[in-house]
Amino acid sequence: MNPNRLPVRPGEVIDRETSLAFTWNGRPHTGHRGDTIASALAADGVDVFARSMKYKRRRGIMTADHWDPNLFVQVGDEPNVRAGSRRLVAGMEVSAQNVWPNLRFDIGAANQLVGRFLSSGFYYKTFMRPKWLWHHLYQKVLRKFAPGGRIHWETSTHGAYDKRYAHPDVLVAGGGPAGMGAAIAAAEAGASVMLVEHEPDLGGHLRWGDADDLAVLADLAAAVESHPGIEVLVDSTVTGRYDHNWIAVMQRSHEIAPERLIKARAGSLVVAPGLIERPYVFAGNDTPGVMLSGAVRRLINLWAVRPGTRAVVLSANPEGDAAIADLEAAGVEIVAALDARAGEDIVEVEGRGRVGNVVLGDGRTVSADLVVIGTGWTAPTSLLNMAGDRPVYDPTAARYFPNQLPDDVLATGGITGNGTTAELVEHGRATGTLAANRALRNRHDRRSSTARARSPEGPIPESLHDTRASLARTPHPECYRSSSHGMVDFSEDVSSKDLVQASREGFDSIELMKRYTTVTMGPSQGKLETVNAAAVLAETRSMDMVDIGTTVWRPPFAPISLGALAGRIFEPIRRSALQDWHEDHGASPLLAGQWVRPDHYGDPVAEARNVRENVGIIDVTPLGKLDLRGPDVTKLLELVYVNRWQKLDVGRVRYGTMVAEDGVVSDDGVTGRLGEDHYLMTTTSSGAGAIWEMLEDYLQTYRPDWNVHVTAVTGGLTSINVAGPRCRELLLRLVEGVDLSPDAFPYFHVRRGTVAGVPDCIIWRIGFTGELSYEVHVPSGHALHVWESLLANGEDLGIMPFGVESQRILRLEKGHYIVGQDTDGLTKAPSAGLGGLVKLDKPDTLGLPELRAAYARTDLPILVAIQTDDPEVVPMEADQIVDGDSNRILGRITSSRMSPTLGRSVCLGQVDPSLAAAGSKVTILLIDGRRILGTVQEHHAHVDPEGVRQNA
Amino acid sequence: MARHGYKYSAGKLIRHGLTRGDWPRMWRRPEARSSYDVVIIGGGLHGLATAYYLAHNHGMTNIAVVDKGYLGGGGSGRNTAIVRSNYLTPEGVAFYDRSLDLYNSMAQDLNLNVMFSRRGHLTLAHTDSALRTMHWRAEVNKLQGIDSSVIDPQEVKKQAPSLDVSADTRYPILGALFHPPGGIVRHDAVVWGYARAADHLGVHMLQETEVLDILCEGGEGPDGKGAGGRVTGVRTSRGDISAPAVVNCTAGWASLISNMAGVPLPITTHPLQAAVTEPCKVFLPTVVVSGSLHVYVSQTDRGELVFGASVDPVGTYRVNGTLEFTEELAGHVLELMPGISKMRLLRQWSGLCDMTPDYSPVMGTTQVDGYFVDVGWGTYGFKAGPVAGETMAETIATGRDADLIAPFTISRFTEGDLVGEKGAAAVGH
Amino acid sequence: MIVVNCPHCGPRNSSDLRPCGEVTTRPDPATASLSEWRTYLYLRENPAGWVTETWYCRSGCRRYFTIERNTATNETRSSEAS
Amino acid sequence: MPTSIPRGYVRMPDIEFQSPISHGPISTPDGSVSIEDETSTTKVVVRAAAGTAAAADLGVPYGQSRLRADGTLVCGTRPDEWTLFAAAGRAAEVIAPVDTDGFVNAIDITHGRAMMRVSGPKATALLAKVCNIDLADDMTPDGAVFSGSVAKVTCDLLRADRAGEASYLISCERSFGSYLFAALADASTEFGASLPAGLSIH
Ligand SMILES: Cc1cc2nc3c(=O)[nH]c(=O)nc-3n(C[C@H](O)[C@H](O)[C@H](O)COP(=O)(O)OP(=O)(O)OC[C@H]3O[C@@H](n4cnc5c(N)ncnc54)[C@H](O)[C@@H]3O)c2cc1C
Ligand SMILES: NC(=O)c1ccc[n+]([C@@H]2O[C@H](COP(=O)([O-])OP(=O)(O)OC[C@H]3O[C@@H](n4cnc5c(N)ncnc54)[C@H](O)[C@@H]3O)[C@@H](O)[C@H]2O)c1
Ligand SMILES: Cc1cc2nc3c(=O)[nH]c(=O)nc-3n(C[C@H](O)[C@H](O)[C@H](O)COP(=O)(O)O)c2cc1C
Ligand SMILES: [Zn+2]
Repeated sequence: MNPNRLPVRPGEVIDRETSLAFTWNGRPHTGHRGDTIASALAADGVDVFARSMKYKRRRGIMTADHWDPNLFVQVGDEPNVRAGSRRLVAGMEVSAQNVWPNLRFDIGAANQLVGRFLSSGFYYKTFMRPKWLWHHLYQKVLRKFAPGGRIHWETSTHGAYDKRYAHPDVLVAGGGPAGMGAAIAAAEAGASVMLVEHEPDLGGHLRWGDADDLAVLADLAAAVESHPGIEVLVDSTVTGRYDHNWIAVMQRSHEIAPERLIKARAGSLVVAPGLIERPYVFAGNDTPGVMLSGAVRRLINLWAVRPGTRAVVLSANPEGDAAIADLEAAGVEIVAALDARAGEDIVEVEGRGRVGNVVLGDGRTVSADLVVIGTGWTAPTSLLNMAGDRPVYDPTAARYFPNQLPDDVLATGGITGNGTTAELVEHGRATGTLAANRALRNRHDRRSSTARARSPEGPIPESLHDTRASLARTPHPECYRSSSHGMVDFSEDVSSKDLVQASREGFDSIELMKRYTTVTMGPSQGKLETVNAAAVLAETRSMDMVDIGTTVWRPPFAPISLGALAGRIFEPIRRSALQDWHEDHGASPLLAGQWVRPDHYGDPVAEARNVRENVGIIDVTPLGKLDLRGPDVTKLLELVYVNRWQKLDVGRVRYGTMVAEDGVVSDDGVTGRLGEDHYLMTTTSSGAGAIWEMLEDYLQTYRPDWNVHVTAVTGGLTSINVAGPRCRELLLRLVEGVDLSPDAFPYFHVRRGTVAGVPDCIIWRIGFTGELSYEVHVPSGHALHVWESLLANGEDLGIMPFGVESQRILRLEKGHYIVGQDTDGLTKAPSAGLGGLVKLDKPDTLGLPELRAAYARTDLPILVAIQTDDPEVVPMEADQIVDGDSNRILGRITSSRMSPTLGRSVCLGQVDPSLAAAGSKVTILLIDGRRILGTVQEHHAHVDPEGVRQNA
Repeated sequence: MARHGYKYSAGKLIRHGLTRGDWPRMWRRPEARSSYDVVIIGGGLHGLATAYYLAHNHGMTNIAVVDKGYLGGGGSGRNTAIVRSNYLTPEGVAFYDRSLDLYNSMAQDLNLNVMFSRRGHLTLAHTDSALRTMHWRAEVNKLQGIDSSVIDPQEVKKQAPSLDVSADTRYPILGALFHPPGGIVRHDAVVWGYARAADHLGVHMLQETEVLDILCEGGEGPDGKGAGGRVTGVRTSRGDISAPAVVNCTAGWASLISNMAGVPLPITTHPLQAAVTEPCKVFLPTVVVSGSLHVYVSQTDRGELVFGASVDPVGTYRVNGTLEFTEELAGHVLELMPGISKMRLLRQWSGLCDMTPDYSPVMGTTQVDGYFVDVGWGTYGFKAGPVAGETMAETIATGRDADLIAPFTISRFTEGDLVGEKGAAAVGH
Repeated sequence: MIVVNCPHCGPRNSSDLRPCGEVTTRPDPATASLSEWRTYLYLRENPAGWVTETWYCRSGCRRYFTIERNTATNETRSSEAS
Repeated sequence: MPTSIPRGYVRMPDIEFQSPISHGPISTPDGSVSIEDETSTTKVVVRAAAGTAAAADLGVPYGQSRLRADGTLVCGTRPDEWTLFAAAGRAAEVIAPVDTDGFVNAIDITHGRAMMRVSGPKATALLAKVCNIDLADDMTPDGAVFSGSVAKVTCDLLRADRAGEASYLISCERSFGSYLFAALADASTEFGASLPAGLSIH
C-alpha cells in the first residue's frame, strides 16, 4: 500500500489505526484519518495532481497546504477543493479537474508548443478580424479554456448553512506560538478571547518542528484549552477585517454546516498569521517534485510521507536548513545542499511528470526527483491592509512589515519580525496584554454609553501605550529569481518573462501589470507571488522594491463558499391574522413586499361581480395604519398632506395625498379623526414603513415642539373591507352601538363599535371599490372570529370573500389610481389629476414650492381614464400611447382590465396634456404591433362617476 | 484608426512569437507641458475617451489627461462591465444605443480586442409591478428600434438554465426583460484601447499626478471661482498647468473637483461593490440581473462569476468593502441559483459611484466658462463611456452642448426637469 | 459594517440604523425661491472628510440624531465634539 | 376644548384570543433551550414626555425594567416610552392608573405585537445566531431592555431570567410573529430541537 509512508514520526497527525478508502480518478486508494487528500495520494506515490491553467503543464505538490496552487481537485460535486488541506473522508470521489480527456494526456498541453505566441494579453491583440468570427468562434473557444472544476448546479442545493454573531474583547487570528501567547495573556488580563486557527490544530509552525517545538506547543495548547476565557476555533479562518473591527471568521467542519460564518465585533484584533513561504523563480520551477521547504517538512513530520528519494535543496534560512535535517531523517538522499546565502543557485529543472535533472548555478547538472526551495517569505499582511495599513518592504529582511496600524489592530509573531520560540511567545504575550487593555477600555466606554448595560465599576483600564519590544528583523537575502525565467503565478500560469514584457509595453506599475498579465488574480491572490512579481517589476524598471508597492489585498483571506456567506436565508414574511384562513380556503398567495395576501379564491371576476351585486369581504390588513395622538396632529396632517385638515370634525374621515419635498406623489390614504386628539392614518401597504419614519423625522427634527405620538398599529388592527350593496344589511346583524343608517353614518365618516361581539372596532365608511362599503378594523386577536361571523351571517346575502385581483378590477372601474402604478418617479401632484385637492395657499406643506411650480406648468403629463374604441381589446399595462403612425411617445396605459360591470375594457393612462381633454382620441400601440384608438373619458371613474353607489 | 500607431494582428503575434522581440509600448510616460488646450481630470474611460475623440474627431491634440493614480484605477478598472441600451426613457435609449454602436466596432476602431461579448442581458421580474415596468421598457425600446422584449419563465430557463424558475420560491421568476445585444466587455481593454489610441494621436497621459485645485478668475466666489467666472488651469501635485478648458471626468470624486471650481453638484458618493468567485467551467451564458434582489451576475470567459449589487447605503469615499455586501449577495444569488452554493467567493472589491437624484449623468457646459463636467455616472457609466467621450468632445470643441446630452445638463436641477430613469436603474445594470 | 454611536442606545451596527445624509436646512417653503428650494433638494457638499449627518435609529430607539463622520476613514464622533 | 386622553380598548370580549403563532412550545430534549408563545400577555405602551408625572411614576430609565408590586413588568423600551407587560386580559387595569397629566398616552398594543420567550442555558447562544446585539452579562444583564433586529425583524427584547437561567422575552409586530417563531425554532435545531411538521422559515 502506501509506498511513501514513513515509520511513525513524533508529531504526526495521522491515525494509523484507521484506513479510509477513496478514489482518485476512479482508482481506489486508502489513507488515514488525519491525512489530507494530497498527503494520502503522495503516500501512495502520486506525483501529478493537476494541469496548469493556460499551458496545461503537469503540476504536483508545492506547498502542501491550503494555499497550494497545484492541488485543486474535484470532490464529488464540489469543484476547486484544496487537496493540500482538505482532510480525507472515507468514500471521497476525488478527481483531477479541468483536464481533457484526462490528467495523463491532456490535449490542451499542445498550448505549450505555441506558448511563445500566447504571451500576456495576446488575446487583446488578435481575434479582431473578421469581426463576426469573434462572436461565433473565437470567444466560444476561449470560454472552453476556462479553468476550474465543474459546478453541478442541476443537482446541488443550498444546504444547511448557518451563522452566528460574537463579541469577543480580543480576537486572535493565528494559533502559532505568538497567537497562543497573545490569547493566553489577553485572557489573563480579563478579556474574553476568540482564538482562530486556520489549520485543524493549534501550534502553527511548531507542529512540524523538533522535539523542543513540540514540547512548547503542548504546554501552550494546554494553557489555551484550559483557560475559560478563551474560545478556540480550529480549522477556521479569519477571512476579513472590516471597518470598526467587524471580523469575518469562517469555521469549517462544524457539525451543523460544512462552513459557518461567524461575525465578530472585536474590541481588539491581534493578527498573528506567521509567514507564507514563497516560491523561487527559475526554469521548470513548476515541475512536480519542486517543493518549498515547508511542504517537505509538513509531509514528513505531519503525515509521515517521504516526499522523494533524491533531493536538491536550495536554502536561504534556518527553516530551509531544518528541511535538510528532516529529509535526512526520512531517508532522503541529499544530492546537493545549496546555500543561497553563499550565492549558490539553481538554474533549471528538467523533467515532465517529475523532476529529473537539475542544472545548478555552478554549471553542474545533477539527477534528482525532489527539489526543495527555502528562499524566503511573503508576509500575509492581508488583514492589516484591510485595516488600512500599507505595509512597507524592508530590503534587509526581504519582506513586508506592518507600518501604521489603528489602535484596535495589533500584529505579532513572524509577521512583525524573527525570534526564538520563546521570543515569539513573549511578543505574543505582550501584544495580548496590550490588546486586552485596549479592548477592556473600549468595553468600559461601551458599557457607559449603552442604556441597557450595567454601569462599569472599578477603575478605567489604562496602559494603552505600546511598550512592546520589537522582534528582530533578521537579515535575509533577497532571493526571488535565478538567472533563468520561470513561473511567478502558478494559478494563472504567468511567468517572469510575461511580467517583463508587460512592463515594457507600458504596464509598468504593479496594478497595471496585474491587470494585463493577471498575476495575483488567481486563487492564490498574491499569497505566493506578490514579492516575486514586485521584484521582477523593480528589476525591469531599475527601481527599489520599496517604491513598487504591492497590489491591493482584499477579502476574503481564504475563499469562502457562497453557501456559508448566505447562511440561513432570512426573508421575513408578514401574515395577517386571517392568512391561514385564506390559504385553507383556496386563496392563491400573492407576495406583496413582505406580505403574503390572497390574490383570489379561484375566480377573481366572479368575486368582483359579487361585490357589485351582493356583498364581499376582503382582508386589507397590510394597509399601513398609524395611530396619531396629541394636540398637534392637525398641524402634522397639514404639513404632510397636500390638502386641508383643519376642519375635520371628530367622527369624520378624509382622503389625502402626500408628495415628497420634490413635489412627486409619494403616498395616499385616508385619515380619520377618532377623538379630539386622536386620529388613525392609513397609508399604502408598501409605503407604511417609510411614511412612519417620515412622520417621525419631521416631528423630531423639524417640529420638535409639536406634541404628537405616532404608534404603528398595522398588524394589531386587522382590516376587513365589507363592500357591496348588501353590506349594510350584513353589518346591521353584527354591529352593536353604532347607528348604521345612511344619515347617521354617512360616507367618509368613522365610528367605533362592537362587531360580532368584539368591542373597540373602528368602522369607517370608505372604499376603494366604489361600492357602498365599510372598512372594519378589528383588534387582531379577535379578527378571525369577526371574519367568520361575517361569512356566516352573510350567507343568505350571497357573501363571498374577494382577493386583491378583484379589488384591482373594482378600483379601476371606479377610477381610483394606485401610487407607484398609475404614478411614477416623476409624477407631480397635477399630473395625478389631484386638481383642487391641492392647497397651494397653505403656509407649509411638503414640496410646496415644487407644487406651485408644477401648477404653473402646462407641459406635464396628466392621468386620465381611457376607453378603447373596440370594447373587446384590453391593452396591456404599460402599452405606449403614440402619435398616430409615428414612433413619438405621448403617454402610456398605466392600468387596464376587462370590466365585468361594463363588459368592456377600461384603462387609466398618463397622456401628454394635448390629449387630456375628455373626448380626445389616443393611439395605443399594442404588444402585437397593432395601433388602436381609445377615447379619453370625462371622469377617472368608468363606473358610477357620481358616486351614487358608494354614497347609498 | 490612430495615425501613427503600431498595428496589432495575428501576423504580428506570430512574428513576435518567433523573434521574441519586444512589443512597442502602448503609451508613453511623457513629461508634462506647462500648458495645454484642454486638461481632462480623470484617466478613466470617460477622460480617455473624451481625449481620444477630441483628437480623432476634432483634431485637438494638445491635451493632457491627468490622473492621481494609474490609468483606469477608478470605476473604469473595477466595474462589472455590463453594457446594454434598454433604458426606460427615449432620451436614455438614444444615448446608450449610440454607445453600444461604438462598442460594437471598437475592437476594429481602436485596433485592440475589447472582447465585447454580446451574450444577451436578462432582467428578471419577481413581481407584477416589475413585469409591468419591463413591458414599459420593452415597448419604449421597440419604438426606438432596440431589440428588447419580455419573455416568460420557460424562455428564461432556456437562456440561463441554472436559474430556478419554479413558482414556489420566495422570489419567483415571473418573467424577464430580454435584451440580446447587451453583454459584457473586457473593461480594462477599453481603457487601454482609448489610452493607446489617444497616445498615438499625441495626447499626454500624466499618471500619478493629482489635481489639487482648479484655477479660475472672474467668478462670484472666492478666488474668482463660481458662476460667471472662467477657468485658467489646474494646480497639480507636480505643479501648475494652464489651460482654457478643464474637464471633470472624476466620477466618484466629482464633487471634490467641482467644488474646486465653485460649481456644487447634485451628487453624493457611494461605494458600489462587486465580487468574483473562483473559476469554474462555464455554465452561465447570459448576464442575469434581478432588481428586486439587488444582484446581478455574469460569468467571464475565464469562468469566474462576477457579481454586483446596488450601491451601499452609507455614503463614503472608503473602498474597503463590507461583509454584509457579500452576505446579501450570496443569499440573493442562491435564491436565484440554489445549485451553486459550493462555489467560493474569491475576492470582493469596491469602487466609488457619483450618484445623482435621478440616476442620470450631469454633462456639458457649466456656469463657469471653460469648466466642463462629465460626471454623475453612478453605477452605469461604463456602458456610456464611448458616447460620453464622443459627445463631450463635441461639446468642448464647439462650446455648445451636444444634442444627445441636452437632457443631461446641470440646468435640469434648476429647472426641475429630472430624467425618469430612477425606477428602472435602481440596480442599474 | 461600521459602528454608529446612538446617543440613546450606545454603539450599534450601522445596519440597525438608516443613514439620512448630510444635515441640510429646510428653507421656509412660504418664502423660499425655487432656486433656494432646489439647492436644498439637490446640491450636496459631499466632502471627503468630516461631515455632519443625520441617522435614524431604525431598529433601536427610533430617534433621529446627528453625528460627525469622516467619509475618508469612516471614523465617527459625536456632533457636539467640534 | 377639553383634552381627552384616549383609553384604548377597555373591554375584552369572551371571544378566544388568537395568537399568530400556531405551534406549541419548542424545546430541546436536554432542556438547553425552549421557545414559548406568550403573545396573549397584556402589553401597554405608555408614551410620556420627560417631566410628566407618568414618567416619574414608571420610574425606570430607558434600557431597564422593573417588576411592579402589582405584578406588572415595566420596561423602558425607548426614550420617553415604556412598555408594560401584565397577565392576559388586564389592559384596562394597566392603563387606568397611568397619570395622564401633561402629554401622555397609554395605548393597548396587546393585539399589535406577537411575543415569545426563549429560555435555557443555551438561550443566549441561540439568540446570538440571529441577533447582532452583545448579550454578555455586563452588556445585557438580567432586566436589560433593548430593541434590535432578530432574524431581520425589528423586535423589542427584555432579558428576564427565570430561576437563574437566561431567558428573553421577544416581541415583534404581530404579522411577523409566525415567521419569527419559525426562525427561532430553526435556530434551535443546532441545540437539538426537532421542528414540528409545517414549521419553516420560508
Ligand atoms: C463595482 C462597480 C461596478 C460597476 N458596474 C458597471 C457596469 O456593469 N456597467 C456600467 O455601465 N457601469 C458600471 N459601473 C460604473 C462605472 O464603472 C463608472 O460609472 C465609470 O467607470 C466611470 O468612468 P469615469 O471614467 O467617469 O471615472 P473613473 O474610471 O472612476 O475615473 C475617474 C478617475 O479620476 C481620477 N481622479 C479622481 N480625483 C482626481 C484628482 N484630484 N486628480 C487627478 N485624478 C483624479 C481617479 O484616479 C480615477 O482614475 C460600476 C462601478 C463600480 C464601482
Ligand atoms: N518553520 C517554518 O516552516 C516556519 C513557518 C512559518 C514561520 N516560521 C517562523 O516562525 C515565526 C512565526 O511564528 P508565528 O506564531 O508568528 O506564526 P506561525 O506560522 O507559527 O503560526 C501562524 C498560524 O496562523 C494561522 N493563520 C494564518 N492566517 C490565518 C487566518 N487568517 N486565520 C486563522 N489562522 C491563520 C496559520 O495557519 C498558522 O498556524 C516566524 O519568525 C517565522 O520565521 C517558521
Ligand atoms: C470584471 C472583473 C473581473 C475580475 N476578476 C478578477 C479575478 O478573476 N481575480 C481577481 O483577483 N480579481 C478580479 N477582479 C478584481 C480586481 O482584482 C480588483 O479587485 C479590482 O479591479 C479593484 O481594484 P483593487 O482591488 O485594486 O482596488 C475582477 C474585476 C473585474 C472588474
Ligand atoms: Zn438608538
